[in-house]
Amino acid sequence: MANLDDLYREIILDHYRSPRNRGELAPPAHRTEGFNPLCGDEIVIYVQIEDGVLTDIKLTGHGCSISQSSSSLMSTAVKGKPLEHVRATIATFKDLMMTRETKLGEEATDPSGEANLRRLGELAALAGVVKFPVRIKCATLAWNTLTQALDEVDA
Amino acid sequence: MANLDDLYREIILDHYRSPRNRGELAPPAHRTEGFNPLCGDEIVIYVQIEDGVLTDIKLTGHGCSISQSSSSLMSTAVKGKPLEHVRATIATFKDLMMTRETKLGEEATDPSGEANLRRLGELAALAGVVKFPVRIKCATLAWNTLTQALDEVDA
Amino acid sequence: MTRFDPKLVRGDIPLMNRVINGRPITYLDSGASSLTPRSVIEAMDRYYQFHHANVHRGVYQTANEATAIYEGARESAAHFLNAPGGSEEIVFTKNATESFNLLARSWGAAFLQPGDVVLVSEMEHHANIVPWFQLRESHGVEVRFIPVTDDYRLDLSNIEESMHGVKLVSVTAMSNVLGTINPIRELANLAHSHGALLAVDGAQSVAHLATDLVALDADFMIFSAHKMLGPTGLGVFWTRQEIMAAMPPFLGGGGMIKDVSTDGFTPASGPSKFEAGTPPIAQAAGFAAAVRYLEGLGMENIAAHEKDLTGDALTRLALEFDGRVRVIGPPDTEARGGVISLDVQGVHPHDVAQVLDQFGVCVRPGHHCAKPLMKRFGLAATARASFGPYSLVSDTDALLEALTHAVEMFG
Amino acid sequence: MTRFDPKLVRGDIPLMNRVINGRPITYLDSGASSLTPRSVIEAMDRYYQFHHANVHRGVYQTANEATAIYEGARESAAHFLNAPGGSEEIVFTKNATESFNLLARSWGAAFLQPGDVVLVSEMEHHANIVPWFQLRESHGVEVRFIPVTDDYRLDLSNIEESMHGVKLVSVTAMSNVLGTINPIRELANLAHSHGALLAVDGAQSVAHLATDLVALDADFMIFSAHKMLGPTGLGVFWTRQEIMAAMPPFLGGGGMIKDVSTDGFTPASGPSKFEAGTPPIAQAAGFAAAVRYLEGLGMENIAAHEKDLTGDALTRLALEFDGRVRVIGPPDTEARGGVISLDVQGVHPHDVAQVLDQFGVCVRPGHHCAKPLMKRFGLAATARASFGPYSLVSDTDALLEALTHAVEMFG
Ligand SMILES: Cc1ncc(COP(=O)(O)O)c(C=O)c1O
Ligand SMILES: Cc1ncc(COP(=O)(O)O)c(C=O)c1O
Repeated sequence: MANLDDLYREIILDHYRSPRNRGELAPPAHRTEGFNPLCGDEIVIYVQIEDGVLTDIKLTGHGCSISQSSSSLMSTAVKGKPLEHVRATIATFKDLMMTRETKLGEEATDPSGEANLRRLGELAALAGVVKFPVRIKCATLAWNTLTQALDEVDA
Repeated sequence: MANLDDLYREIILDHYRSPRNRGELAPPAHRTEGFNPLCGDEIVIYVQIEDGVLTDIKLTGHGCSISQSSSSLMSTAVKGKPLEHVRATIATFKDLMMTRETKLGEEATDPSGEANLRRLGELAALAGVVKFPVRIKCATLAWNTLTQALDEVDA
Repeated sequence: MTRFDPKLVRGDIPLMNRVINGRPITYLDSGASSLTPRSVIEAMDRYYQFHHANVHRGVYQTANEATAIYEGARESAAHFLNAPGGSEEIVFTKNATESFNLLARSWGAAFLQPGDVVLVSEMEHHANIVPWFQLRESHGVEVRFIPVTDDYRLDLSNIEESMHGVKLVSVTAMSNVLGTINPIRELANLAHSHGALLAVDGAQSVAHLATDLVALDADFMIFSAHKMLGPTGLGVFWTRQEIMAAMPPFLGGGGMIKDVSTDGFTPASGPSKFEAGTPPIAQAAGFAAAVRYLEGLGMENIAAHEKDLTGDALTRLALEFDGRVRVIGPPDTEARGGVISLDVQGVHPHDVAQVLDQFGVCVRPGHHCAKPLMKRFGLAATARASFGPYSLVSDTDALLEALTHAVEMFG
Repeated sequence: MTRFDPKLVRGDIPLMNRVINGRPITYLDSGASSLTPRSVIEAMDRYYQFHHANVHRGVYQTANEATAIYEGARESAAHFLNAPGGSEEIVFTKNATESFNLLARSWGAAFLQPGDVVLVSEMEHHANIVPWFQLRESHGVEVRFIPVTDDYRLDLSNIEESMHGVKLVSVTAMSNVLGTINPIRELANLAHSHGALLAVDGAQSVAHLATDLVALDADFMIFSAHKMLGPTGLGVFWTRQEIMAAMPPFLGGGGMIKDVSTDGFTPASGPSKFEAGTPPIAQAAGFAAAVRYLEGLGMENIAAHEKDLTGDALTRLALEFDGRVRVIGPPDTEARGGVISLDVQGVHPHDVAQVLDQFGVCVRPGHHCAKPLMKRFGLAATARASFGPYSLVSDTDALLEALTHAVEMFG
């Protein structure tokens, strides 16, 4: 059975209580909004990209502990990183969430998942979310919005 | 339990096979259409009214044995009669049908029903219809259409 | 009528035997959908096992039985609501939402002119907002909102001025977020004195308060079976016979026609006009059983029972959390029902609900399809607990215990 | 796959135990509504007993279970139809009729211009006619009819000329009156070669023939659960993801929005956009069980079984009544299903059905919501017998015996 402690790891509560990289960036930083229509979570991401590097990122919005901590953890993971690296992190994280998004309720046992966990470092704290399928959308909101931001900057 | 013989009395089958007063009347006879949307029964009634008397009536249309025999029986019952008498017959007949239209499936036992039956003569053959609630609409189609015709002429 | 024993009611609800995370379920989400008594389930089973057939056009026995069941449900509805014109005023739809769309697209599209105003309130469910926005787009009507006061009531202070151009007032009898009970009779008088009609969203009220359409003097009443101990898949639309007769058809298809040729069609009359296609027959059987069940308990008794529960819960919520748990809605039982929206300081409603789930406590987090109201109070969501006739004080105990954990966890 | 034993199927259907007028029921009205296997009834009971909750916005366990059941039914539908884009292409409505209205009022109203032609056929059910007449009224489209030949087939001899201006071809896969099976793939090619789309009314086909949307190359597919061993109150609307994405919303309310304010709303994406209000959750559970049941028997097996029954019945009807019983539909099993409409000389269909009822034989008299077809053949009604997977040759025996009585009675 899924346990609350799997979901609300200490690091998640920490990022929820003290979110990192909170705030706005002035233009020419790019601004993108994300939205979870089911629960009303909202996020606004500001990204500053220079020479293929995500030099700065700020976030505002509101949502549950999972969406807030996920966005905070994300910001620390991608800030200052080359865009390829950012995209790779996004892919790895979404992979982690997706693995079981399709198999509601099953336990996480696949080996690629284990490898992903190691690659994700602190972000791995969010792995427990997959045991709570309805909360996956909370965890991925920031990441989908970041993908959209990168795509918009690219376009 | 309702029995088929209650419904298909010999006199009903006779009027179905050899409908009386079949045909049309030329103007100034009044023409009225009736319609049962559920089963597709259709009837056209032509009435000739002179000095408060229904001097002639003709019918066309198509429908099941109940609607056809009911209209044929009706035509013989009202032809040549003063309008009050016609209206009274309509009322008595509809009363017979209505008594149990509201109490689906119950047996006919009320005393006013018995009196009605006597008043109706040959028409009483249709009394068995009330044991087959869905067929009541078939039996009353002609009568409702005649009421409408009289109202139209009146208006 | 003597009060019923809610423990016996609970015994009639199979789902109450569920054990969630090692604890008996504490179901506090009747505002979203009520639990289903055995007799309602059995009524539907009986239909499928003995009487299943399509309705209206059959001659054989089971088809007649199915028709009698379906039309009988219409009579149950009319009786339950004290509909002035009887069962011919009852239309069955798929849910309250379809009923509102029927109201907007049939009556609204036919009788409202560009510039005419539909007056709703800020505390409406989206079902009573979006169809009017759609009608605004297609027909140019204006949608105006009655504001909500800081103490969670309709703000009727300037209502006379707001009535300019209003042809329909459409308001919920009980808010699905605040629990507020609105003064329907007063609104009917107001609407009628301005030549407007009154539509009532009864989705949250019909299972919790007695409904008397004659006394309320409303013109339209809308609700769903699944919030009144009935099945999913059935909604009710009521209006007066003379209004119904004037309304053009909505959905087209079989059953709603008088005639069809390759040239065109003529619609049927009565409720059939609005019931295109095979209707929710089994659901009507279940709905009628739900009505019987509610009438057996007595709506006054249910209201009194839930009022007691609500009063107790409101008092204890106010006492036990040092202000960290705020009730978004009237603080006492004066004109309010058993829908209690909570805002827990520092804990997002999603997290509240998640922690509560761990204790088997079922509450609903979210905007409750009332985003304008959420925006009015600067909230994204609340965690909502709501009672039914099967609720007990022990449910409130479980709620408070679990809430304590939630508050501590995010402390 | 080996053929199933229809006697075992019959054993799964509780209603088959009914005794009507002293005889076991002979149910020959599956074309109107099919009988319900125990497993379908139980799936719905289980939902009400263990998993009942509203879907989509819950966090607690039973709400998640309800959501999984509801979304799982979408997957069942996608699998059953071999939908190219999976479950995201499945919209649940209340019945096939609502699905046609969705097609006409969302896709039709958005993408058809005045003068554009919707090509239906003379053998359509009113559900696939009236919504187009309504769209003609509101949007000025033209409704054109493919004629039906004297031998009960679509008359495609002049079809190329009829395609002028056509933007949508909307045709039934199997006639609910004639039993005729139409060449859907051919019609898809025809439509596509003229830049038009193809909508298929699968109401009569999905429970009797295998459906493969990839092979059929259709663009819309519509049907009802209650004609495929499922419950009343659920319809299916399928279209390709890219078409669905472009369609504007239809009914407005909760669940179909992305955002709502007092100023306006933005719609959700995916099937939710068309599922306003609480959906038919229990019915989805029953529908999924019905799909499982049909897939367990194997659609090819069902088709073969019913073909045998139909061939036998057609032969015996031709032999035993000296021409007094005429079949309104193809006389052999070539491209036709188990829907057999009868015209009994000198006996009105209502009377036929009434006499048959006395023998426990359930057939449907009437126009079967296909009045244009009735008019085409100069009939007011037929008496229709139709088979399901639980039908046996003994049902045909009972039909013929009762028919003999009807013929004699009115002799
Ligand atoms: C061919 C056909 N299309 C559409 C329908 C309409 O189905 P429903 O009444 O379930 O909406 C039916 C059933 O009556 C049918 O036979
Ligand atoms: C006040 C109110 N109105 C309308 C509705 C819509 O009901 P349904 O979803 O059954 O259409 C609801 C339920 O969500 C409600 O609470």
